[in-house]
Amino acid sequence: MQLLYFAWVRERIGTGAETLAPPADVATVGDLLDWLATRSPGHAAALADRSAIRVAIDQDFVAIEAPIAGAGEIAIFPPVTGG
Amino acid sequence: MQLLYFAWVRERIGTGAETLAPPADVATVGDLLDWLATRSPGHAAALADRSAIRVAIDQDFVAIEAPIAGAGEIAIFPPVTGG
Amino acid sequence: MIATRVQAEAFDAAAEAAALVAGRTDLGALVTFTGLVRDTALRLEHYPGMTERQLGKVAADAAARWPGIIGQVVHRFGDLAPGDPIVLVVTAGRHRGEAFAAAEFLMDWLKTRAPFWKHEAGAGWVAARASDDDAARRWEP
Amino acid sequence: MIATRVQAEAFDAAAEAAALVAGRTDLGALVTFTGLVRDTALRLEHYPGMTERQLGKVAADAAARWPGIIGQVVHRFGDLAPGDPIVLVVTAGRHRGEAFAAAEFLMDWLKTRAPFWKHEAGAGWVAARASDDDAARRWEP
Repeated sequence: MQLLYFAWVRERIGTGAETLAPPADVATVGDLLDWLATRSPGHAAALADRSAIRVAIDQDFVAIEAPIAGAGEIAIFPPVTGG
Repeated sequence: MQLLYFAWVRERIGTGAETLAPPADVATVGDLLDWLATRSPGHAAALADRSAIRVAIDQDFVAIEAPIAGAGEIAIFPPVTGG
Repeated sequence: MIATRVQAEAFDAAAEAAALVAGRTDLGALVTFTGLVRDTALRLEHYPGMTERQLGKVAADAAARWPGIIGQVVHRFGDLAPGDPIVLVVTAGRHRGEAFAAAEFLMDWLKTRAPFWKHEAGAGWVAARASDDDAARRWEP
Repeated sequence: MIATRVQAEAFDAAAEAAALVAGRTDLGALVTFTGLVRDTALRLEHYPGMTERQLGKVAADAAARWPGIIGQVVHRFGDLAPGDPIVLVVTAGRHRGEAFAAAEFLMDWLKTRAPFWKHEAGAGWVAARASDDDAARRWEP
Protein backbone atom coordinates (compact mmCIF):
# COMPACT_ATOMS: atom_id res chain seq x y z
CA MET A 1 0.00 0.00 0.00
CA GLN A 2 1.37 3.38 -1.05
CA LEU A 3 1.22 6.06 1.67
CA LEU A 4 1.65 9.75 0.83
CA TYR A 5 2.24 12.57 3.30
CA PHE A 6 1.95 16.33 2.71
CA ALA A 7 2.82 19.63 4.42
CA TRP A 8 3.71 19.30 8.13
CA VAL A 9 2.61 15.66 8.21
CA ARG A 10 5.33 14.99 5.62
CA GLU A 11 7.87 17.08 7.55
CA ARG A 12 7.22 15.37 10.89
CA ILE A 13 7.28 11.88 9.44
CA GLY A 14 10.41 12.77 7.51
CA THR A 15 9.34 11.47 4.11
CA GLY A 16 6.69 12.21 1.50
CA ALA A 17 5.95 8.60 0.64
CA GLU A 18 6.43 5.09 1.90
CA THR A 19 5.17 1.68 0.87
CA LEU A 20 3.88 -0.36 3.80
CA ALA A 21 1.90 -3.56 4.41
CA PRO A 22 -0.25 -3.05 7.53
CA PRO A 23 -1.27 -6.16 9.51
CA ALA A 24 -4.60 -7.75 8.69
CA ASP A 25 -6.43 -6.25 11.69
CA VAL A 26 -5.87 -2.73 10.37
CA ALA A 27 -9.27 -2.39 8.70
CA THR A 28 -10.20 1.31 8.74
CA VAL A 29 -8.53 4.68 8.26
CA GLY A 30 -8.65 5.11 12.05
CA ASP A 31 -6.92 1.74 12.54
CA LEU A 32 -4.27 2.77 10.02
CA LEU A 33 -3.53 6.05 11.82
CA ASP A 34 -3.24 4.19 15.15
CA TRP A 35 -0.85 1.66 13.65
CA LEU A 36 1.22 4.31 11.82
CA ALA A 37 1.62 6.33 15.03
CA THR A 38 3.52 3.40 16.61
CA ARG A 39 6.11 3.22 13.84
CA SER A 40 8.39 6.13 14.90
CA PRO A 41 8.45 9.26 17.10
CA GLY A 42 7.99 11.28 13.88
CA HIS A 43 4.88 9.32 12.90
CA ALA A 44 3.56 9.74 16.44
CA ALA A 45 4.16 13.51 16.39
CA ALA A 46 2.57 13.89 12.95
CA LEU A 47 -0.58 11.99 13.92
CA ALA A 48 -0.98 13.12 17.55
CA ASP A 49 -3.83 15.59 16.88
CA ARG A 50 -6.39 13.62 14.90
CA SER A 51 -8.63 16.69 14.53
CA ALA A 52 -5.91 18.18 12.30
CA ILE A 53 -5.57 15.13 10.07
CA ARG A 54 -7.34 14.59 6.76
CA VAL A 55 -7.18 11.42 4.69
CA ALA A 56 -7.78 10.64 1.03
CA ILE A 57 -8.01 7.17 -0.50
CA ASP A 58 -7.23 7.06 -4.20
CA GLN A 59 -7.52 10.85 -4.31
CA ASP A 60 -10.93 11.23 -2.69
CA PHE A 61 -11.51 12.45 0.87
CA VAL A 62 -12.66 9.73 3.25
CA ALA A 63 -13.91 9.62 6.84
CA ILE A 64 -12.02 8.06 9.72
CA GLU A 65 -14.38 5.05 9.62
CA ALA A 66 -13.71 4.27 5.96
CA PRO A 67 -12.34 0.79 5.19
CA ILE A 68 -8.89 0.69 3.62
CA ALA A 69 -9.32 -2.66 1.88
CA GLY A 70 -8.47 -2.35 -1.81
CA ALA A 71 -6.89 1.07 -1.44
CA GLY A 72 -4.05 1.75 -3.85
CA GLU A 73 -2.90 5.12 -2.52
CA ILE A 74 -3.67 6.59 0.89
CA ALA A 75 -2.71 10.21 1.52
CA ILE A 76 -2.49 11.81 4.96
CA PHE A 77 -2.26 15.56 5.36
CA PRO A 78 -3.42 18.63 7.34
CA PRO A 79 -6.59 20.58 6.46
CA VAL A 80 -6.09 22.22 3.06
CA THR A 81 -5.19 25.92 2.77
CA GLY A 82 -5.19 26.73 -0.94
CA GLY A 83 -7.01 29.42 -2.87
CA MET B 1 -37.48 76.28 -14.10
CA GLN B 2 -35.46 73.96 -16.32
CA LEU B 3 -37.20 70.69 -17.21
CA LEU B 4 -35.24 67.75 -18.65
CA TYR B 5 -36.72 64.63 -20.25
CA PHE B 6 -34.99 61.32 -21.03
CA ALA B 7 -35.61 58.10 -22.98
CA TRP B 8 -39.24 57.54 -24.03
CA VAL B 9 -40.46 60.48 -21.93
CA ARG B 10 -38.24 62.68 -24.10
CA GLU B 11 -39.46 61.01 -27.29
CA ARG B 12 -43.15 61.33 -26.44
CA ILE B 13 -42.86 64.96 -25.35
CA GLY B 14 -40.77 65.68 -28.41
CA THR B 15 -37.95 67.56 -26.72
CA GLY B 16 -35.19 66.85 -24.23
CA ALA B 17 -35.49 70.15 -22.38
CA GLU B 18 -37.81 73.08 -21.92
CA THR B 19 -37.89 76.09 -19.61
CA LEU B 20 -41.28 76.64 -18.00
CA ALA B 21 -42.80 78.73 -15.22
CA PRO B 22 -45.58 76.68 -13.60
CA PRO B 23 -48.41 78.59 -11.86
CA ALA B 24 -48.07 79.26 -8.13
CA ASP B 25 -50.46 76.44 -7.09
CA VAL B 26 -48.11 73.82 -8.57
CA ALA B 27 -46.36 72.98 -5.30
CA THR B 28 -45.24 69.34 -5.52
CA VAL B 29 -43.76 66.95 -8.08
CA GLY B 30 -47.22 65.40 -8.40
CA ASP B 31 -48.77 68.83 -9.10
CA LEU B 32 -46.07 69.48 -11.71
CA LEU B 33 -46.77 66.19 -13.53
CA ASP B 34 -50.53 66.96 -13.53
CA TRP B 35 -49.92 70.43 -14.94
CA LEU B 36 -47.38 69.24 -17.54
CA ALA B 37 -49.82 66.56 -18.77
CA THR B 38 -52.24 69.32 -19.86
CA ARG B 39 -49.70 71.07 -22.03
CA SER B 40 -49.83 68.84 -25.16
CA PRO B 41 -50.97 65.39 -26.30
CA GLY B 42 -47.27 64.39 -26.22
CA HIS B 43 -46.92 65.49 -22.60
CA ALA B 44 -50.13 63.64 -21.75
CA ALA B 45 -48.91 60.45 -23.42
CA ALA B 46 -45.50 60.64 -21.76
CA LEU B 47 -46.97 61.09 -18.28
CA ALA B 48 -50.06 58.87 -18.53
CA ASP B 49 -48.63 55.97 -16.49
CA ARG B 50 -47.33 57.54 -13.31
CA SER B 51 -45.97 54.18 -12.05
CA ALA B 52 -43.44 54.33 -14.90
CA ILE B 53 -42.29 57.89 -14.14
CA ARG B 54 -39.26 58.81 -12.02
CA VAL B 55 -38.29 62.36 -11.07
CA ALA B 56 -35.04 63.97 -9.96
CA ILE B 57 -34.67 67.50 -8.58
CA ASP B 58 -31.21 68.93 -8.98
CA GLN B 59 -29.92 65.45 -9.84
CA ASP B 60 -31.29 63.58 -6.84
CA PHE B 61 -34.28 61.23 -6.95
CA VAL B 62 -37.39 62.63 -5.25
CA ALA B 63 -40.80 61.25 -4.32
CA ILE B 64 -44.05 62.39 -5.89
CA GLU B 65 -44.88 64.41 -2.74
CA ALA B 66 -41.63 66.41 -2.83
CA PRO B 67 -42.00 70.22 -3.03
CA ILE B 68 -40.59 71.84 -6.15
CA ALA B 69 -39.97 75.27 -4.59
CA GLY B 70 -36.38 76.32 -5.17
CA ALA B 71 -35.68 73.60 -7.74
CA GLY B 72 -33.23 74.62 -10.45
CA GLU B 73 -33.47 71.53 -12.66
CA ILE B 74 -36.22 68.94 -12.66
CA ALA B 75 -35.71 65.78 -14.70
CA ILE B 76 -38.49 63.35 -15.66
CA PHE B 77 -37.70 59.90 -17.03
CA PRO B 78 -38.60 56.19 -16.99
CA PRO B 79 -37.12 53.73 -14.49
CA VAL B 80 -33.41 53.42 -15.18
CA THR B 81 -31.99 50.44 -17.10
CA GLY B 82 -28.22 50.83 -17.03
CA GLY B 83 -25.51 48.46 -15.93
CA MET C 1 -11.61 54.82 -2.03
CA ILE C 2 -13.92 53.70 -4.82
CA ALA C 3 -13.54 55.85 -7.92
CA THR C 4 -16.15 56.19 -10.68
CA ARG C 5 -16.04 57.31 -14.29
CA VAL C 6 -18.53 57.72 -17.15
CA GLN C 7 -17.33 57.56 -20.73
CA ALA C 8 -18.30 56.65 -24.30
CA GLU C 9 -14.99 54.90 -25.01
CA ALA C 10 -14.29 51.23 -24.36
CA PHE C 11 -12.39 50.41 -21.17
CA ASP C 12 -9.54 47.99 -20.55
CA ALA C 13 -10.70 45.89 -17.61
CA ALA C 14 -7.26 44.36 -17.03
CA ALA C 15 -5.54 47.76 -17.02
CA GLU C 16 -8.12 49.17 -14.58
CA ALA C 17 -7.64 46.19 -12.25
CA ALA C 18 -3.84 46.42 -12.49
CA ALA C 19 -3.93 50.15 -11.72
CA LEU C 20 -6.18 49.57 -8.71
CA VAL C 21 -3.84 47.10 -6.98
CA ALA C 22 -0.50 48.51 -8.24
CA GLY C 23 2.18 48.55 -5.54
CA ARG C 24 -0.08 46.87 -2.96
CA THR C 25 0.91 43.62 -1.24
CA ASP C 26 -1.78 43.70 1.45
CA LEU C 27 -4.66 42.65 -0.82
CA GLY C 28 -5.78 39.03 -1.00
CA ALA C 29 -8.79 39.36 -3.30
CA LEU C 30 -9.46 41.10 -6.60
CA VAL C 31 -12.92 40.91 -8.16
CA THR C 32 -13.71 42.21 -11.65
CA PHE C 33 -17.23 42.35 -13.00
CA THR C 34 -17.83 43.26 -16.63
CA GLY C 35 -21.36 43.77 -17.95
CA LEU C 36 -21.68 42.88 -21.63
CA VAL C 37 -24.22 43.75 -24.32
CA ARG C 38 -26.32 40.64 -24.81
CA ASP C 39 -27.74 39.59 -28.20
CA THR C 40 -28.83 43.00 -29.53
CA ALA C 41 -27.01 46.23 -30.36
CA LEU C 42 -28.09 49.12 -28.15
CA ARG C 43 -27.75 52.80 -27.50
CA LEU C 44 -27.28 53.82 -23.91
CA GLU C 45 -28.69 57.25 -23.08
CA HIS C 46 -27.77 58.91 -19.79
CA TYR C 47 -28.27 62.11 -17.81
CA PRO C 48 -24.89 63.86 -17.78
CA GLY C 49 -24.17 65.30 -14.37
CA MET C 50 -26.70 63.21 -12.47
CA THR C 51 -24.96 60.03 -13.66
CA GLU C 52 -21.63 61.09 -12.16
CA ARG C 53 -23.39 62.28 -8.99
CA GLN C 54 -25.34 59.06 -8.47
CA LEU C 55 -22.36 56.80 -9.22
CA GLY C 56 -20.35 58.82 -6.71
CA LYS C 57 -23.04 58.35 -4.07
CA VAL C 58 -23.27 54.60 -4.71
CA ALA C 59 -19.46 54.34 -4.47
CA ALA C 60 -19.36 56.37 -1.25
CA ASP C 61 -22.03 54.15 0.23
CA ALA C 62 -20.07 50.99 -0.70
CA ALA C 63 -16.86 52.48 0.75
CA ALA C 64 -18.67 53.21 4.03
CA ARG C 65 -20.07 49.65 4.21
CA TRP C 66 -16.72 47.99 3.39
CA PRO C 67 -14.00 50.39 4.61
CA GLY C 68 -11.13 48.09 3.61
CA ILE C 69 -12.26 47.85 0.00
CA ILE C 70 -10.82 49.88 -2.86
CA GLY C 71 -12.51 49.99 -6.23
CA GLN C 72 -13.07 51.44 -9.65
CA VAL C 73 -16.37 51.75 -11.51
CA VAL C 74 -16.53 52.65 -15.22
CA HIS C 75 -19.87 53.00 -17.03
CA ARG C 76 -20.17 53.61 -20.75
CA PHE C 77 -22.85 55.39 -22.76
CA GLY C 78 -23.58 55.68 -26.47
CA ASP C 79 -23.75 53.05 -29.20
CA LEU C 80 -22.75 49.50 -28.27
CA ALA C 81 -22.65 46.24 -30.26
CA PRO C 82 -23.46 42.71 -28.99
CA GLY C 83 -20.58 41.47 -26.85
CA ASP C 84 -19.33 44.98 -26.08
CA PRO C 85 -18.54 45.79 -22.44
CA ILE C 86 -20.99 48.29 -20.88
CA VAL C 87 -19.95 48.53 -17.26
CA LEU C 88 -16.92 47.62 -15.20
CA VAL C 89 -16.75 47.17 -11.43
CA VAL C 90 -13.39 46.27 -9.89
CA THR C 91 -13.00 45.77 -6.14
CA ALA C 92 -10.06 44.63 -4.03
CA GLY C 93 -9.52 43.96 -0.35
CA ARG C 94 -7.91 41.64 2.15
CA HIS C 95 -10.56 38.92 1.93
CA ARG C 96 -12.70 37.59 -0.88
CA GLY C 97 -16.01 37.83 0.98
CA GLU C 98 -15.95 41.61 1.24
CA ALA C 99 -14.56 42.08 -2.29
CA PHE C 100 -17.37 39.96 -3.79
CA ALA C 101 -20.02 41.66 -1.63
CA ALA C 102 -18.89 45.18 -2.51
CA ALA C 103 -18.81 44.35 -6.24
CA GLU C 104 -22.33 42.90 -6.13
CA PHE C 105 -23.58 45.84 -4.10
CA LEU C 106 -22.09 48.36 -6.55
CA MET C 107 -23.73 46.58 -9.49
CA ASP C 108 -27.10 46.19 -7.78
CA TRP C 109 -27.24 49.80 -6.69
CA LEU C 110 -26.00 51.38 -9.89
CA LYS C 111 -28.56 49.29 -11.79
CA THR C 112 -31.37 51.01 -9.91
CA ARG C 113 -29.81 54.43 -9.17
CA ALA C 114 -27.65 55.50 -12.10
CA PRO C 115 -29.69 57.34 -14.77
CA PHE C 116 -29.03 55.24 -17.86
CA TRP C 117 -31.61 53.99 -20.35
CA LYS C 118 -31.03 51.22 -22.87
CA HIS C 119 -32.56 51.48 -26.35
CA GLU C 120 -32.31 48.28 -28.38
CA ALA C 121 -31.97 48.47 -32.14
CA GLY C 122 -35.33 47.48 -33.63
CA ALA C 123 -36.93 46.70 -30.26
CA GLY C 124 -37.19 50.06 -28.50
CA TRP C 125 -36.61 51.01 -24.90
CA VAL C 126 -35.69 48.23 -22.49
CA ALA C 127 -38.11 47.91 -19.58
CA ALA C 128 -36.78 47.95 -16.04
CA ARG C 129 -36.55 44.49 -14.49
CA ALA C 130 -38.22 43.63 -11.19
CA SER C 131 -35.29 41.30 -10.46
CA ASP C 132 -32.99 44.34 -10.39
CA ASP C 133 -35.22 46.00 -7.80
CA ASP C 134 -35.18 42.81 -5.76
CA ALA C 135 -31.40 42.56 -5.99
CA ALA C 136 -31.02 46.16 -4.81
CA ARG C 137 -33.43 45.73 -1.92
CA ARG C 138 -31.40 42.96 -0.27
CA TRP C 139 -28.82 45.60 0.76
CA GLU C 140 -31.36 47.75 2.57
CA PRO C 141 -31.39 47.70 6.36
CA MET D 1 -18.44 23.80 -19.17
CA ILE D 2 -16.11 24.93 -16.40
CA ALA D 3 -12.50 24.03 -17.14
CA THR D 4 -9.74 23.74 -14.53
CA ARG D 5 -5.96 23.85 -14.67
CA VAL D 6 -3.07 23.53 -12.19
CA GLN D 7 0.28 25.11 -12.99
CA ALA D 8 3.39 26.68 -11.50
CA GLU D 9 3.48 29.51 -14.06
CA ALA D 10 1.73 32.85 -13.66
CA PHE D 11 -1.57 33.23 -15.51
CA ASP D 12 -2.94 36.11 -17.54
CA ALA D 13 -6.39 36.78 -16.07
CA ALA D 14 -7.44 39.05 -18.93
CA ALA D 15 -6.41 36.51 -21.57
CA GLU D 16 -8.28 33.73 -19.74
CA ALA D 17 -11.41 35.87 -19.52
CA ALA D 18 -11.17 36.90 -23.17
CA ALA D 19 -10.74 33.27 -24.27
CA LEU D 20 -13.76 32.22 -22.21
CA VAL D 21 -16.18 34.66 -23.84
CA ALA D 22 -14.59 34.78 -27.32
CA GLY D 23 -17.17 34.77 -30.10
CA ARG D 24 -20.12 34.80 -27.68
CA THR D 25 -22.76 37.53 -27.79
CA ASP D 26 -25.28 35.85 -25.48
CA LEU D 27 -23.42 36.58 -22.24
CA GLY D 28 -24.35 39.55 -20.08
CA ALA D 29 -22.03 39.03 -17.14
CA LEU D 30 -18.34 38.22 -16.77
CA VAL D 31 -16.87 37.79 -13.27
CA THR D 32 -13.14 37.41 -12.62
CA PHE D 33 -11.77 36.59 -9.19
CA THR D 34 -8.02 36.67 -8.58
CA GLY D 35 -6.58 35.52 -5.27
CA LEU D 36 -3.34 37.31 -4.40
CA VAL D 37 -0.48 36.54 -2.01
CA ARG D 38 -0.93 38.85 0.96
CA ASP D 39 1.99 40.33 2.90
CA THR D 40 4.31 37.32 3.02
CA ALA D 41 6.07 35.19 0.40
CA LEU D 42 4.88 31.61 0.38
CA ARG D 43 5.39 28.20 -1.11
CA LEU D 44 2.28 26.34 -2.16
CA GLU D 45 2.56 22.56 -1.91
CA HIS D 46 -0.08 20.37 -3.54
CA TYR D 47 -0.99 16.76 -4.21
CA PRO D 48 -0.51 16.19 -7.94
CA GLY D 49 -3.33 14.13 -9.34
CA MET D 50 -5.74 14.67 -6.47
CA THR D 51 -5.61 18.43 -7.08
CA GLU D 52 -6.75 18.05 -10.68
CA ARG D 53 -9.37 15.49 -9.63
CA GLN D 54 -10.83 17.65 -6.85
CA LEU D 55 -10.85 20.83 -8.94
CA GLY D 56 -12.65 18.90 -11.67
CA LYS D 57 -15.27 17.69 -9.18
CA VAL D 58 -15.81 21.20 -7.80
CA ALA D 59 -16.17 22.54 -11.35
CA ALA D 60 -18.61 19.80 -12.33
CA ASP D 61 -20.67 20.55 -9.24
CA ALA D 62 -20.77 24.26 -10.11
CA ALA D 63 -21.73 23.49 -13.71
CA ALA D 64 -24.60 21.30 -12.47
CA ARG D 65 -25.87 24.03 -10.10
CA TRP D 66 -25.64 26.81 -12.73
CA PRO D 67 -26.09 25.10 -16.12
CA GLY D 68 -25.88 28.37 -18.07
CA ILE D 69 -22.51 29.30 -16.63
CA ILE D 70 -19.19 28.77 -18.37
CA GLY D 71 -15.92 29.17 -16.52
CA GLN D 72 -12.21 28.67 -16.13
CA VAL D 73 -10.30 27.93 -12.93
CA VAL D 74 -6.50 28.16 -12.73
CA HIS D 75 -4.62 27.35 -9.51
CA ARG D 76 -0.88 27.82 -9.10
CA PHE D 77 1.60 25.97 -6.92
CA GLY D 78 5.24 26.58 -6.02
CA ASP D 79 7.02 29.71 -4.83
CA LEU D 80 5.03 32.95 -4.80
CA ALA D 81 5.90 36.51 -3.77
CA PRO D 82 3.65 39.08 -2.03
CA GLY D 83 1.20 40.47 -4.58
CA ASP D 84 1.53 37.44 -6.90
CA PRO D 85 -1.70 35.88 -8.17
CA ILE D 86 -2.39 32.40 -6.72
CA VAL D 87 -5.78 31.44 -8.09
CA LEU D 88 -8.08 32.59 -10.87
CA VAL D 89 -11.79 31.94 -11.22
CA VAL D 90 -13.57 33.32 -14.27
CA THR D 91 -17.30 32.78 -14.81
CA ALA D 92 -19.68 34.10 -17.44
CA GLY D 93 -23.40 33.77 -18.06
CA ARG D 94 -26.50 35.61 -19.12
CA HIS D 95 -27.10 37.33 -15.77
CA ARG D 96 -24.81 38.69 -13.10
CA GLY D 97 -26.48 36.91 -10.19
CA GLU D 98 -25.56 33.43 -11.38
CA ALA D 99 -22.08 34.49 -12.54
CA PHE D 100 -21.26 35.98 -9.12
CA ALA D 101 -22.77 32.99 -7.27
CA ALA D 102 -20.86 30.42 -9.34
CA ALA D 103 -17.57 32.30 -8.84
CA GLU D 104 -18.07 32.49 -5.07
CA PHE D 105 -19.07 28.84 -4.93
CA LEU D 106 -16.00 27.75 -6.90
CA MET D 107 -13.71 29.73 -4.56
CA ASP D 108 -15.43 28.54 -1.38
CA TRP D 109 -15.35 24.90 -2.41
CA LEU D 110 -11.85 24.81 -3.80
CA LYS D 111 -10.63 26.47 -0.57
CA THR D 112 -11.87 23.49 1.42
CA ARG D 113 -11.54 20.66 -1.13
CA ALA D 114 -8.45 21.22 -3.27
CA PRO D 115 -5.31 19.71 -1.67
CA PHE D 116 -3.03 22.73 -1.40
CA TRP D 117 -1.01 23.80 1.62
CA LYS D 118 0.54 27.23 2.12
CA HIS D 119 3.94 27.54 3.77
CA GLU D 120 4.87 31.11 4.65
CA ALA D 121 8.53 32.14 4.60
CA GLY D 122 9.67 32.46 8.22
CA ALA D 123 6.25 31.66 9.68
CA GLY D 124 5.63 28.04 8.77
CA TRP D 125 2.48 26.27 7.64
CA VAL D 126 -0.67 28.38 7.39
CA ALA D 127 -3.53 27.05 9.55
CA ALA D 128 -6.91 26.39 7.96
CA ARG D 129 -9.44 29.13 8.66
CA ALA D 130 -12.82 28.41 10.23
CA SER D 131 -14.26 31.21 8.07
CA ASP D 132 -13.43 29.16 4.97
CA ASP D 133 -15.36 26.19 6.38
CA ASP D 134 -18.27 28.52 7.14
CA ALA D 135 -18.17 29.96 3.62
CA ALA D 136 -18.20 26.47 2.10
CA ARG D 137 -21.05 25.27 4.30
CA ARG D 138 -23.49 27.91 3.04
CA TRP D 139 -23.72 26.02 -0.29
CA GLU D 140 -24.75 22.74 1.34
CA PRO D 141 -28.40 21.69 1.11
